Amino acid sequence: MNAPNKSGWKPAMEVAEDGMHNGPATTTGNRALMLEEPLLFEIGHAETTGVDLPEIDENAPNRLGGFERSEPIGLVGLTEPETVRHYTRLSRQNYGIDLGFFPLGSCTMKHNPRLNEKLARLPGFADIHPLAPQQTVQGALQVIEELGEWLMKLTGMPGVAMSPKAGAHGELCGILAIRAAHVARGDAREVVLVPESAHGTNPATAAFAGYRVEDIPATEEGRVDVEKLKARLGPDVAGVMITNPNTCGLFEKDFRTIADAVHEAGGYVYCDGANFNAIVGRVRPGDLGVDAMHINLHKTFSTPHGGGGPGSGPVVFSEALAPFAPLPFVKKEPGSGSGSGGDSYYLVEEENREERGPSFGRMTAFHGQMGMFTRALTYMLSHGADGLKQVAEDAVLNANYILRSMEDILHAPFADSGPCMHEVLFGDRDFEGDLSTLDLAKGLIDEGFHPMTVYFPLVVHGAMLVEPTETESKANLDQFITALRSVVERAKAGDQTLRQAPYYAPRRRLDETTAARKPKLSWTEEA
Amino acid sequence: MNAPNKSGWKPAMEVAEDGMHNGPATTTGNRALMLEEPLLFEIGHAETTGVDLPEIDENAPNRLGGFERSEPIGLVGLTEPETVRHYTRLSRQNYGIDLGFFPLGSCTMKHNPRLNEKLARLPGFADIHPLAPQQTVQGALQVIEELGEWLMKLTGMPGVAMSPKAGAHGELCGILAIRAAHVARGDAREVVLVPESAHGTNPATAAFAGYRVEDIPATEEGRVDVEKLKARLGPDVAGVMITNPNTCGLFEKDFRTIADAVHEAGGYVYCDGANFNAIVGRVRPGDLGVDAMHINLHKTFSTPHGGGGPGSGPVVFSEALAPFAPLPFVKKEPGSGSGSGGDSYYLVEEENREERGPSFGRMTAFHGQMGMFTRALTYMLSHGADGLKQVAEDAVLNANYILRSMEDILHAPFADSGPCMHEVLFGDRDFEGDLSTLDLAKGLIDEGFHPMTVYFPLVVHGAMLVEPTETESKANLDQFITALRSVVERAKAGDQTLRQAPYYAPRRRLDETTAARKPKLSWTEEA
Amino acid sequence: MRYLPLTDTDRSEMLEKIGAKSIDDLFVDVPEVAQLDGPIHGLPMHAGEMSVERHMKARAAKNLAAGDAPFFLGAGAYRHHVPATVDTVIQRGEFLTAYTPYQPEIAQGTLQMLFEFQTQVARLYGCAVANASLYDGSTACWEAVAMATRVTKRKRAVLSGSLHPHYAEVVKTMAQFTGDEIADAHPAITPDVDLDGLIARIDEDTACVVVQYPDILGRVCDLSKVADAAHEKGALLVAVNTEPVALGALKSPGEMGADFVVGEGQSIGVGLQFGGPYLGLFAVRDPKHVRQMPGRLCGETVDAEGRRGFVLTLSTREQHIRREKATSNICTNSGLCALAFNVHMTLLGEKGLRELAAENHRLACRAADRLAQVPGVDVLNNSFFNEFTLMLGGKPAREIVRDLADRGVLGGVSLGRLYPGVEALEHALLVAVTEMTSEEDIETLASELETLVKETA
Amino acid sequence: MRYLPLTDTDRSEMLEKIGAKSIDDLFVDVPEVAQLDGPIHGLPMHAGEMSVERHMKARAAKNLAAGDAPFFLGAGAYRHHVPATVDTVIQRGEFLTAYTPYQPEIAQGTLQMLFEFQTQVARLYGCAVANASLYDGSTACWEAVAMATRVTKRKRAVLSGSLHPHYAEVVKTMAQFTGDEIADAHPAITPDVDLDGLIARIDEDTACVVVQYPDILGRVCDLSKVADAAHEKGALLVAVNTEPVALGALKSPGEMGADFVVGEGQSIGVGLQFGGPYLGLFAVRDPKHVRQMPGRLCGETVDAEGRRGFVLTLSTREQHIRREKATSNICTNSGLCALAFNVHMTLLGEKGLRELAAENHRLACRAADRLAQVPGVDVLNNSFFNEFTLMLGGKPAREIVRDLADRGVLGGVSLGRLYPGVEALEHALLVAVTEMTSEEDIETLASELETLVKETA
Ligand SMILES: Cc1ncc(COP(=O)(O)O)c(C=O)c1O
Ligand SMILES: Cc1ncc(COP(=O)(O)O)c(C=O)c1O
Repeated sequence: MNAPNKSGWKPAMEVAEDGMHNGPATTTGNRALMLEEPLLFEIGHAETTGVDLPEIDENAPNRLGGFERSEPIGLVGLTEPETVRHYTRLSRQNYGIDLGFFPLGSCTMKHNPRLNEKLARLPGFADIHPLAPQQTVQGALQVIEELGEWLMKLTGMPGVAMSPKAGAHGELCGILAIRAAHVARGDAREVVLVPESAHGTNPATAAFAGYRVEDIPATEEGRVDVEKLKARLGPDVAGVMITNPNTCGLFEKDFRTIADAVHEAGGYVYCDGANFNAIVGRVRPGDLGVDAMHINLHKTFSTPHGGGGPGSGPVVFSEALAPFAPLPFVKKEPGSGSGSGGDSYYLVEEENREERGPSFGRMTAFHGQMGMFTRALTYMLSHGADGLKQVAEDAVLNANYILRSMEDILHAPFADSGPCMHEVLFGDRDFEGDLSTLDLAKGLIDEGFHPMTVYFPLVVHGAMLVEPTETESKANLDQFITALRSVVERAKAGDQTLRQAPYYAPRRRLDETTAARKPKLSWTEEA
Repeated sequence: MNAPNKSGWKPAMEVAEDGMHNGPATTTGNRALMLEEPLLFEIGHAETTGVDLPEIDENAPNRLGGFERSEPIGLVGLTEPETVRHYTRLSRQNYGIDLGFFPLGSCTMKHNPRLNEKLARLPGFADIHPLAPQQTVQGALQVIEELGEWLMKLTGMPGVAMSPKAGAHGELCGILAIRAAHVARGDAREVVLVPESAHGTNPATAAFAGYRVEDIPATEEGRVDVEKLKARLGPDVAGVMITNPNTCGLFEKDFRTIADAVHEAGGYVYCDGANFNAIVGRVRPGDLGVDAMHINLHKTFSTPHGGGGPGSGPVVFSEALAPFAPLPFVKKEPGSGSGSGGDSYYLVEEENREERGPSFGRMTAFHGQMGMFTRALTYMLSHGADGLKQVAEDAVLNANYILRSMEDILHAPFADSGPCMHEVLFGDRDFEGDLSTLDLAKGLIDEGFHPMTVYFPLVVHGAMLVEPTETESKANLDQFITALRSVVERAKAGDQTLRQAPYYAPRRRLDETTAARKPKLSWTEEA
Repeated sequence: MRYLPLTDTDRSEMLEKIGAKSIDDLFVDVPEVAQLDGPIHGLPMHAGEMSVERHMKARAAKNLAAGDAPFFLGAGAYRHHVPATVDTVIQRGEFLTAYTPYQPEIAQGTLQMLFEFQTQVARLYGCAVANASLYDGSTACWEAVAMATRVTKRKRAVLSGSLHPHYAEVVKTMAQFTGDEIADAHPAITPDVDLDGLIARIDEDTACVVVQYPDILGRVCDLSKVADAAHEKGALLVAVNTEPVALGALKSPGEMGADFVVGEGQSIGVGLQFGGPYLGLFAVRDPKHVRQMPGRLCGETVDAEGRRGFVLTLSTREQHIRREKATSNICTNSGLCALAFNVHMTLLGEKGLRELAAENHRLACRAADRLAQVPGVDVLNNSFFNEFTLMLGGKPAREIVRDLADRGVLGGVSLGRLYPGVEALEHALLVAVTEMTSEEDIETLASELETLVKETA
Repeated sequence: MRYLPLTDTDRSEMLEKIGAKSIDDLFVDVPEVAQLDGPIHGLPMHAGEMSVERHMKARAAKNLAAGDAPFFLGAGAYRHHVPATVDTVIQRGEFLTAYTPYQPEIAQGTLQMLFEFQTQVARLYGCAVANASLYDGSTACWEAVAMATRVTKRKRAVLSGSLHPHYAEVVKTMAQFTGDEIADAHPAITPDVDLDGLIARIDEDTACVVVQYPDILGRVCDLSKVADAAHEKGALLVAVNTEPVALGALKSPGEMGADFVVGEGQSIGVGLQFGGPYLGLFAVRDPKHVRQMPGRLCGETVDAEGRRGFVLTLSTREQHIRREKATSNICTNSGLCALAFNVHMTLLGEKGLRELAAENHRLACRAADRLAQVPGVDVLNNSFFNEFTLMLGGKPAREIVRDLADRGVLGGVSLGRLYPGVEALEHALLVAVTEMTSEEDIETLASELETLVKETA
């Protein structure tokens, strides 16, 4: 491992005699470029606005049916200069991928290419109406169709539903298709099996679709216990929901075996594809017996997370489930073949019932996350089949590099289960006293890193799930490893300053208990 | 004056017993969101790139005349993720208007509207070639012509040159026109008179154009000494360069008298229009006897400063000087009058000599700063004649508010010279011991403000020139006044911690002496 | 490759550290059957920016952008002017590339924005609390129905006939699986909403009534009547709004007694985007319902130094804590769209939103008057905000819309497309008018309609 | 008004604090003659975003954007693909809305960027030190001539005949006023640059020789010959480059002995923009000349804690310190364009720039071969990088360019436009080809040229 600074770069902080870094208080609470910002409602006014619109003609007649507003709404406005400053300051209180390493396991915080942002904003994509006559949106329908083709080829599966709005919505789509398929053959079932290590959306989704959820136990090495799973299969089991690679960062070696057993028992196999980025371009889930899998375009295909969304969760289907896919979907009408003007595209919606087949219906008002489709397709075209394979390989390489650079001092419960995939799981077993994963996470914040995912999955004590992604340089990884090792050492030595971390963030630790006990969820003028 | 925080907002910093704010050292040198970043050359590689271009075919024949490169250039590349992070981190070490109050006197750091940025990027403006056949760029020529019309109407002057690239280039344009006019009447002169308080570009420009520069003395009250100026006029004096409003923030009451005297003596009057923002829409320099004046579009008309440029410095001319304006310029050919298709536009360049008249020639390769023209015209259209007047009034109001809120504790040498215009000048006369303007400036940095212009103009000891602009809210001004008062009090009390400020910026005070003594102006690999 | 920082030297150094001979060693756990022998067939190889840009631009060029034609489409998605500042803000890397704010100390930007957003939505809707967004209006509508069944422990939802048909479809899709009973209907082609008919359908088993305001035909109705009727039967009123700008001119649903107010926020800041991403808004009038709400909530608290700060809170409602007992399975929501809404609404403010609403209504009235003059065209509505229903003579409206498009006019949404096969609705055309609509646009639509209706009458 | 935060209440509170009755009290120093009685006449009143956008878009729509036509213009401004990242970075408010970094503690972003930029330019040019930018290539050229006269204390500058004529005009404009003597000429229409003729014009009074590389006709010449000849007479060689991409394939001017290397940087990151803002590059081979350089310089230093940092340095050369004795009057430069250059060059790196240059040259060779096949069209150049000169039969090239434009082809720059009235150059057309040029573009130009030349031959 190289030292992260082999050059003239000298970032080290000078430290006072007490080991602390000092500065005087300011009247504003600001610290140079770290600026405090009040709430909008504390600086805005009802009569202030950042737009110039015609004044209201109070005498104009209206046709509002007698329901015109009489009370103020309670909004306030800012002029444009104040608005830009308000949000610029707020933004500077955030960490993002653009700032630094963001190894949030399961979340795939990879670089968001700027070309994707640019192309998604072309008026031909951004400024078209979902119900525009289809002859005026052929290019948009073509993008949906092309992206669907890519997803089917990359997964080796014959069907795709494009409308789900995010991963959890995709899960719902897959589970509803399973349910519809069972219902169609007159064999409604009640139970869906889900591993303990699964993401919370899996059991929540199954329950929302009306299923009873039962746990699948795991083996010592962090994988599904195949024998126990097989033993549980039966006529009441509609299917399984398995994440592969799983949330411990391991490939489920026996996935094919499991799938065969589930199929044999009349069930279907749902694969949570949130971790598809570990294998994209190298392994096709269709070859493993999957019946339905959602793909988070906002993870594997790098559409930005945007501080919580939006995402996009298309679902690929096996032959068995494809007919039940939700409305609407795009179909291609091959053209006369005479050049580019050839093909045309149309939507299968409620109106063309014949083509709809046994579709279970509509999941959302329109056709899905077009803004994410354009970004994801741009990303795929940029990488190509070769680049996507390299994406998976580099992601896995980076995670293993971290695993092997840390395992000597940080508890890595599955270090002996073989290579990890795109993420690696650690635990806080060896920390001193009451120091825990939380303290380590906050210590990393001071070091300039976003912490890893903590306390998930639930199968390891003080879980720390580190997902570096492929868009990190070795120098970044090395710097992270150095910093992480130093914080781990502090945690193992019982360094109590860690309990107070972070010191340098816009806020010190926040009181979450009070927040939940006396929820204040909306601003009100102080008395 | 309201307290800046009347609300629930609680930004105050908690302070340790020694009055200092503390935190432990980090291994990375980072402090949470304040991230260190190495130089490009320390993290890039010659073989790394952030673009995907075809590989070079080494065997392809070339027609480079035998001068193909044999040595490496010495560049390094970064992939896109590294690039975005590199520059995002660097950007976060900068202060900008978007972050907070930036009262840099004479520089007019007003809000840069985002509509201007958007429209300047329309391909019809951004993606056209300066030598494109003129029938294909009629809209661009129209914008130049329209903007010129606005400038002439706003200044009340009959001629305009659009090509100057910034203020200093505009000054040169004006001075060259003066010289050309004198030469044309066979009366070349040698001296240009410039007040001591002038911006450095004024004397530098006059000298560059071959003139000898002589100082104009100022009165006690901070204005040009009219009598002394009149006394100096004579057949060797080509003209005067006067800034109005001047750099002490005062309106030159006697400008008209001066102009008349200069004209009488056969000279011309150049007005440095950098401070036009104080009077735009309210006062027309043409009414004051100006012969030439540059207008910084990057000040008055809010095109962004961009960390040092680009700017744009069109020059308006009186009848006397207009014929000498530089090439190229745009002319309008009124159309048949039948609707929009009517007017057409063309460039007067070297080729149409007849129309060129006594123009003194070309100052730059092409037609000026088109990218700034689109922004400035957008700005003017947004404000309109009424809005621009309000701009001037609010700018002047804000400056006077600061003057009257500070004069009780901070030396304001011209407080009795009448109202100030858009900026207000203070001095460090009353600071304790060796504390000076520099220390106050650095103390303001910790408070989250960009300092004012310091040590300019040269006429006041430890000058502090504060220009708030019209795009600040009263709440911002109040917060600034509170903070400034507190720092002034510290300076007057001799608070030695100010000597060490800033504490919280990305860097503590930098050693400028060593930088100049042993200049290191380019990166080299350390031995 | 431009997005992959590892060099080949890095890769071999790292493999060595790991103790692997080649990258294949790290994929040993993939069974033989699923091992591929190279890049997947049938897909292109990597490409530079220029060529990808050409590919995508060719597709964009095949679409008729709303800005390039007289444009009158609505029906749940509206074209409004979005100030340039909105896009500048949402492109700040610190907002764009952040995750859900699970580490609040370095996510105060997102959190404070969400708190402001929640406050704006709650006030606009006349409610106590709004959440931090859902996917879109239609899924918000379904979440509201689901929540109503949880709160009332009843299983029957009564949908107004003039609820957006796609919203109704989404609710019905879910109900197929959850066993809830959905009573719905088609809209009646009447100048006013038939409230009595709706009220008559509420019974003691009804969990909620779902009413759109303004409704799919653009009509405005007296929600308080429905609220009273519902409450009388122990049912809840779910009000659905697909055009938030309308609430700058109309009484809020909360004010009129709706219990849950949900809707689409796309009009403010988000844009058309062919239907997504959009912004699901969800609010409750009574704070007692907060703990049954779906989705994330941001709340105020203090840090260890006593300074105000914000956190995600009440997460025991959510899937990542509560798993199969969660109030919803939603995880990723519409965060960045919420930011766009928040920024746009901040620019508008009370004054701007009211002016915007007035301008929309003014132009819509103008358009309605002008179109009513076209022979063979009638305006159905007694009341409307910025969208109304035309009854057209001649061919079915669906075909007229296509003919208009051939003439370069995006003339509206036909009810034939929304309610395929319902003959009574075949000749109805929904026309939306916003501040973006010019007088010329209205004139063009009027004259083109005149030609088309005459031709086929 | 949307950009003005003061409310009327604020205004009256502030006037009160100031002790003024009305705003007019603050303008008392303006003499009567210049007091206006209201907003200036003949100008429109304020307008909202939408209407301003319509106004400006109408103008933009009247221009034929380079991306919408086969495009072959060069002559000092080249169309290259700018990666999307560049614009994202330069739109960061902290870069866009910063001032010249006079407070280095809170301007390290701009300063470090400038240090990197200076290093990139110096290396590209084969020089020791580059400055932080000037306005554009033409003013950089003039500054180099001015600096050469300062350094050598001689007053005569010899301009190569094939220096960009607009650059030569700028130098001559200034010389009118400074009394410097400028020797210039027109380009000779020959396959190679006439170096002997140029060298013959250098004498003992010559301060500098100015040579463009590649020259205005696209030809590449042996700068080292000129350097030797100039140095022998005690003169300096100023090399001018208008296409930095060329230096990815060609030896650098510094390597070939140029003393000052100046040029236009627009090709990297900046775009066409109808001629501005552009990016003047300025570098010196020998560090001893640093203190005579115009413009800002960024240098490395340390802060009070010993950490590396950057500052503007050697400012005693500059107008704000040295006033009439400054090395130039420049203040505002092209900072943001320097950032765009810096970012684009960082994305390219050594590998990318060389590939980009190779691709430009490959396509230019292809185009030259294809166009040479057109009857009545000859390629003049023996050597070129991405731009070459065609000799056309038929009408003057100036007219052919206009005819091509009427047919939707932006076919090149005629020498007739650049050298009006010089008959020998009337039939010459400059054609530039970059990585943006497609094979179809070349084919279109060839066939349109064929038609036009034939028609008028
Ligand atoms: C393993 C796993 N499954 C499902 C999801 C849910 O995806 P989404 O957040 O897009 O709904 C996530 C994302 O957090 C995940 O990590
Ligand atoms: C008073 C004054 N004059 C002239 C200038 C020079 O303008 P520019 O920097 O655009 O060359 C400035 C700007 O700094 C100035 O403040």
